[in-house]
Amino acid sequence: MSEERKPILETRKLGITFGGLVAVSDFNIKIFKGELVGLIGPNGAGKTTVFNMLTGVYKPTEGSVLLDGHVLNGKKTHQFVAAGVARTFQNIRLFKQMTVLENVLAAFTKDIKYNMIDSLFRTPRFWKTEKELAAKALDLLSIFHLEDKADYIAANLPYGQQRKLEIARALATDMKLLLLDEPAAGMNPTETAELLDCINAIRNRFGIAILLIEHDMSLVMNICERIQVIDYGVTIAEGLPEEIAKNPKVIAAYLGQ
Amino acid sequence: AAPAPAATEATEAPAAEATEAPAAEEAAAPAGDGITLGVISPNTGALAVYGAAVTTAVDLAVSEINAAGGILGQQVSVINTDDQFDPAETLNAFNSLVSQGVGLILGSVTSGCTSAITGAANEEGVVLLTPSATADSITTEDDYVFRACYADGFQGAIAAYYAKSAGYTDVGVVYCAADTYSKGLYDSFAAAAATYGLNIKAVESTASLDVQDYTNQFASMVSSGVQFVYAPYYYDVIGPYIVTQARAAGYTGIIMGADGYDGTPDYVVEGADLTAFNNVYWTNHYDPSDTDPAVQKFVAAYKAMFNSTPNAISALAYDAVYMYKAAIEKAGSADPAAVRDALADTSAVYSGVTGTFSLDATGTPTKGAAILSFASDGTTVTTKLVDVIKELK
Amino acid sequence: MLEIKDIHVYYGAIHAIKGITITVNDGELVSLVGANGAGKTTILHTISGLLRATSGDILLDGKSLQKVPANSIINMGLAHVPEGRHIFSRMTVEENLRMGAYIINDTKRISDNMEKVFHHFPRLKERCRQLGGTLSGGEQQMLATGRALMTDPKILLMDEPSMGLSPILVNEIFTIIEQLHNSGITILLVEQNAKKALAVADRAYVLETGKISMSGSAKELAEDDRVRKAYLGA
Amino acid sequence: MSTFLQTLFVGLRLGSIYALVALGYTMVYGIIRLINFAHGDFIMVGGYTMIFTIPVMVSLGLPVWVSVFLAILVCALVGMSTELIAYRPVRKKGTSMTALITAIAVSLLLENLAQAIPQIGPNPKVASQIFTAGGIRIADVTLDWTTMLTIFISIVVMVALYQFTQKTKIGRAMRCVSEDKPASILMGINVNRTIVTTFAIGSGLAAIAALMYIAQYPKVYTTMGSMLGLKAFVSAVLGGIGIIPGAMLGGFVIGLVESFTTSYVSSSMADAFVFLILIVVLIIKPAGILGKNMGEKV
Amino acid sequence: MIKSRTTQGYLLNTLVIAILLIGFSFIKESFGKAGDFKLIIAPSIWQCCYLIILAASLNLTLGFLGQLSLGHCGFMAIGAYSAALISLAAERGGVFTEKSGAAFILVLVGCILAAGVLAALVGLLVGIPALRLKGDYLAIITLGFGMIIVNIINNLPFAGQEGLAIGSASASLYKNGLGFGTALKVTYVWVAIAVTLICVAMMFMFVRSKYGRAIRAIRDDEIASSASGINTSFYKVFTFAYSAFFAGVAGALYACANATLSTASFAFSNGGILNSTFVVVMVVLGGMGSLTGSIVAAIIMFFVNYQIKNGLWVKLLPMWMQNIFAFPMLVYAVVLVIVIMFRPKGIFGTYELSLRNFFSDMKKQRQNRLAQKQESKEALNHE
Ligand SMILES: Nc1ncnc2c1ncn2[C@@H]1O[C@H](COP(=O)(O)OP(=O)(O)OP(=O)(O)O)[C@@H](O)[C@H]1O
Ligand SMILES: Nc1ncnc2c1ncn2[C@@H]1O[C@H](COP(=O)(O)OP(=O)(O)OP(=O)(O)O)[C@@H](O)[C@H]1O
Ligand SMILES: [Mg+2]
Ligand SMILES: [Mg+2]
Repeated sequence: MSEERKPILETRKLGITFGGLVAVSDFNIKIFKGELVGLIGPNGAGKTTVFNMLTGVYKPTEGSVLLDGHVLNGKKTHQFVAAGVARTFQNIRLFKQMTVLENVLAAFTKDIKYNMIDSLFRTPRFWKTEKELAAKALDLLSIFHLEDKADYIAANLPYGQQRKLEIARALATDMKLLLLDEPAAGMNPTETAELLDCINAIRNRFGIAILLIEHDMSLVMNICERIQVIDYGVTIAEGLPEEIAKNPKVIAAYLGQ
Repeated sequence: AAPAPAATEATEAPAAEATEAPAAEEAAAPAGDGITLGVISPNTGALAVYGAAVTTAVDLAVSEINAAGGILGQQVSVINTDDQFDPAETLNAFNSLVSQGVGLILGSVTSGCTSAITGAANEEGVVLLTPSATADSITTEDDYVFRACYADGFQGAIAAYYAKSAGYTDVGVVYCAADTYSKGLYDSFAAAAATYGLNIKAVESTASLDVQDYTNQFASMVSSGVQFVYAPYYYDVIGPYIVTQARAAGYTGIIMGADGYDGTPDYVVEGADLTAFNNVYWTNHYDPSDTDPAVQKFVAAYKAMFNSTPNAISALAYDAVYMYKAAIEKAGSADPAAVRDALADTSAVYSGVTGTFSLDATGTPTKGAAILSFASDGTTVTTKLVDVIKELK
Repeated sequence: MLEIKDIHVYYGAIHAIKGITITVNDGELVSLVGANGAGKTTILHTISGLLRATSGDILLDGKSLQKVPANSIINMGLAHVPEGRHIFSRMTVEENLRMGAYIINDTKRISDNMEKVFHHFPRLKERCRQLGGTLSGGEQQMLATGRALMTDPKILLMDEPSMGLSPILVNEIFTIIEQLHNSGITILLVEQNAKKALAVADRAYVLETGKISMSGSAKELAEDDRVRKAYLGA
Repeated sequence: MSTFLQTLFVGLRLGSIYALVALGYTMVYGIIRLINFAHGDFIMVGGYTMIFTIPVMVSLGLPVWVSVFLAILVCALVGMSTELIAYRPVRKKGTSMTALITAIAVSLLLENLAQAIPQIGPNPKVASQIFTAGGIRIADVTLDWTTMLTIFISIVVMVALYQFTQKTKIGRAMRCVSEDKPASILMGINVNRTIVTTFAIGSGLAAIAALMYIAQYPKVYTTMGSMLGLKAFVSAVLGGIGIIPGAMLGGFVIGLVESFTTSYVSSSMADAFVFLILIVVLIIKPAGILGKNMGEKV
Repeated sequence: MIKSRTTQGYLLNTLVIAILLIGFSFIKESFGKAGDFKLIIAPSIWQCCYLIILAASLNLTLGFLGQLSLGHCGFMAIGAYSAALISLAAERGGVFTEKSGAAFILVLVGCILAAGVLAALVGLLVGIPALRLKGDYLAIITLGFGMIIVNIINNLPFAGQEGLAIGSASASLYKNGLGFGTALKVTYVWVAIAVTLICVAMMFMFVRSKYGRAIRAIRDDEIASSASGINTSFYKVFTFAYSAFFAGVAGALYACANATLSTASFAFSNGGILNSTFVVVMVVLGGMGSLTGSIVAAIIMFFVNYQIKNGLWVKLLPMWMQNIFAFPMLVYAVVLVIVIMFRPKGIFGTYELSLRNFFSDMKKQRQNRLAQKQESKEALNHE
């Protein structure tokens, strides 16, 4: 029981300044297993910056990030990933010149046990690992109906599929917490609805926690269990979607009438 | 380690001869209607100047010889190859010449490139006569290698000898650490300085030949109080850079160099105060203003053909061709082995533009060096002969 | 005012636009709706000369744009607010606006136009000295639009102006689009937010993988079932 | 003390020249993000132009430095044609690396073409005295007029370039092109013409640098641009490439480091020290001394 | 399925290599004594071998990791000098007296390995700044390292210009060290070929494993790759060291093939084609990210260089062309510009030759060419 009560992600008084600019301050959040939490706020409020701190891309100037109770401060990005955080980017960042399959395979790197000797001599261990991973990668791709595009160069995929591939790649890191930064940006409502199904499917299948940044309220309000709103780096509201939608502060700063 | 190389040589030599016999015959076969001389020199790249000096002089000598009926009645032809001032390319050029059946090679110009092919020349039984590779070790190891110039050991020693006889005890050195020539001369100067009891008080160097500013180096000479600085560089550094900068840095003493200074008067800055060039001494293989008729004839012929004054490398290359001529005539054939034997004869006397000399047991000439100095009235720089040193005491 | 006649555009071997004909009349606000990768951006790029059609023609006020160098098209009264804003991030807001008026030499006219832009976007006036790169997403979008207005264009091409903006800013941007439209500027608008786009537009075209699949008045299309299903998420 | 002064002056002398050359590098790099390897060779072109035109100036009774104007013309032409013939076609099709290789090829071409021209050939040429010798003597050490003039000119050029890029229309167009080519086109900027202009100015600067270089170090040879260009490029990077004042600062730093290591550390290891300092500085400040480390906005 | 197809590939590769070797030894037997093989072909093989290893190894950092390194020959210099010095020391220590027999082969192998390892250690050092710097800044650092290495070697009392310990590098290397004469180059040509095959295989195995995938990911997007759990620092430094290892091995082969060492040969640029600049040229010419391309480009560069300077056919050309050919660098420069104009992504792009897929690849190539033609038409239109 106590397991359940322990949050997967917890931040304590997280904050960062760039030069003089306080981008985020006193950011506290707790996310539990299987939860889907929304992070919203005006442009430049510091949402992406929070993601960057949660993945070690930026070093917070104060506060701490705890994953499963372990403090991750000062760790490098790949160590965050090893600890179980994965993310997508606001501006899609794929390995553009690699194939779709390789994009996913590259994300397995940290879990591959074979070493230099194995790869030089192509030991059975090498073949076994490679074969298993290829199957695993194809399986992940199939969630997003990308399996028949496995040999495409990533840069040649249409935008929407690139977004999906990015999520598939994030899933390959075998994470406990998935951070999605505006996955629906540039999609029309119908495509957004499809994405919504996808996210739900992932949640059901992997049982992970998801933190989502999105400006598309149709998505956020539909899918998130809780929402946290920040403005100028400060949390101005948190609660259930219905509460947030009615919160005057949020309406004034973000939602409009 | 002396026995070891001997052993290798012993095992290699028969093998080399065995495989080379047919190649030598091939070379001899077309020799009936001519003698082919291979030339290896840096025709492009950083030292292309020397390549030009060699190829022009060889051109001149060969056309003279051919006009006079050739060697042993056969016309001489030349195959020029480019070593790009790179050891690996030198070897390629060498191999290409040998595969074309050339058995007599003149080259290369620099010690570094020449040393890349001395061993191969021996192994292939091809005569290698370098006009200007002065590093001491060039001729010591291989039987088929000879040269037309004296070695650095001698040239550096002459400078030290001169410093001593001019009454200096404290001396300084400025040299280029990245250049074989400069470094080699510094080493031999330093070695000789020890024997002559000179005290090298200051040593400064430059990291490459592309360095333009020598002020700090000479300022350091000034502060160490020396009045004699050995600066083994080339004419194109001495002329535009070193001498004027040294004087501007307040150094008034003697600057001494070696054959690299040859040609400096053409590389001084017009309009600058050229009195700086007084008190600059250098050693050379020959003096173009020498009144010796052989020298004057060569200088005149070269000028007529190429419209410029030949430098020492040209003179040496010119002499090298005539050394080949003498050796072939003595051997009675252009067969490499016979020519080698003729060149190895220490009693043969060659008289050329760079003096009258014979080769020592290693294949290096024992000849005197001219000590020259620059003289300037402030607007032009001329060269004058100070002394000719035949032998070191 | 703007006539696109049966153009075909390729990216290498990819046939991105397969024969499209679009007309935008004087003073009209026409909207282009389509899924990701349908070719909307490609069409706008082709109009402003960043890409060239392999066949077909584009006429602006009856004059063909096909042979006009890309950088001269702006002289004919056409301005383009590109997808992704493309502001000059190391220049200040003011410099960005000045660059918008690059083709104008008359300083009086430049300052008049700048006043006009500041009138539409008071926020930009406040941020005059700030570097473009440090603006928030919404401000950048305003800057990109303002910059395009610096030449008093007759026709404005806008590519996904609401992308990545917070709901409040989306509303703001659409209000501005309506204002511009009301002030008499002809607008060709590309939007993912089809609902809002159709709400402000006079007419609209629906684009599917490089072809026009439907066209008509914005109102009709907004009520069309197929459109609702495919683009309005209903 | 006098050693220190002497060393300082030598450092300034070298530095002022590196600075002038570095300005040209930075100018071109700032616009098209290309290390124009051929820039050093433009200096060679300028040098030879002056070598050949100085006698003409003398015979016309003009001061010798007047030939720099011809050199500027020639260099600008060479720079522009390099851009038109070699860089532009590649820039369209290839990656930044292919552009770099083209730059290397152009550099090779210029050096070897010069060597192949009989009037130039492999022999170095020596220029005649360009400015009067002498200078200010401080504590027995002379700071020559030429050095002072070079420092002065490099400052003037730097300020002029900076103002040019900030204040003039074409200068602003250059900055736009460097930031975002498609957006510049939409602004009505003729990108190609802007780049050609940049090359013309950058290469013209090479001629000025050549003048000051040969006034100080009067030897002209076909490969003179390679080491000089390299050091100047290093200067530009050290100062923060693309940043005009940075190029100048970097030039002086490199010159001073070179001079001081020669005097106080090791004359034969001066190059190693120059690069060592460079490495240390860049590790501490990855975008160069004046460069702002924007870091990638993720 | 993957496995059987790959086994197929290995069998095929081995078969083809075996056939080539048999054919080669046949050629060697029939021409071996007649001079040309000994004087031209064998030395050429040696030179091609070290150029191939050099270019392919730089491709690891430049093409696969995406980091421009302008000081690659510095590593080669380290390899060459350490191999030479170790061999001289071994000879002086009496480990071998003549260049044959097991003891010598052992020393030879030892020298090659040591050369690689030492270069790799320095590569490790160079890799560290690569963690903080990118693009042109990193290029400058690597260039600086190359310069420093050469500058230091120049000033080492035992390895400087005048060479190794006693006397000049020349004589001692040839007589007592690794330097192979013409006859020995033939005898040991198998060493060059075997070392090259092993090195190339090692590089192929590297790029076609998680390592290769990781570094290509880093090349494409460093932030995304660390966010995918790739330890970017480790892979970058490792690749630098791994690549330097092979450059060191190439240096050892260079020391074998030449009687003398001079630091000018390993500089940033010089009169020839062996310098840090030209290695970059080979990699880009062959195609960044294609080891096959680097190999082919290295061979082409060598061949063109050799033919222009030493080819007998040059003598048959009209005089004006011969005059141009007297300036080989001029010719390469022109060739280079032309090749890049027509194949801006290099001769091979990122294509790797695979014997197994050769025919299907050919078909694909043809299609690509068609597509490209269309593209270039397109590009013209954009003008
Ligand atoms: N590397 C950086 N250097 C300086 N300032 C930065 C950096 N990264 C972010 N900022 C600033 O921090 C603030 C927050 O930016 P952030 O990208 O987190 O906003 P956001 O909430 O994701 O906005 P949007 O919804 O537009 O994506 C902005 O003012 C931004 O300019
Ligand atoms: N530079 C390019 N090279 C190759 N193909 C491209 C390129 N740009 C776009 N495409 C392809 O052309 C088609 C149309 O792209 P375009 O960007 O015009 O779509 P869009 O309708 O604007 O989509 P979005 O909503 O994502 O902006 C897509 O299939 C895309 O993959
Ligand atoms: Mg964001
Ligand atoms: Mg678009």
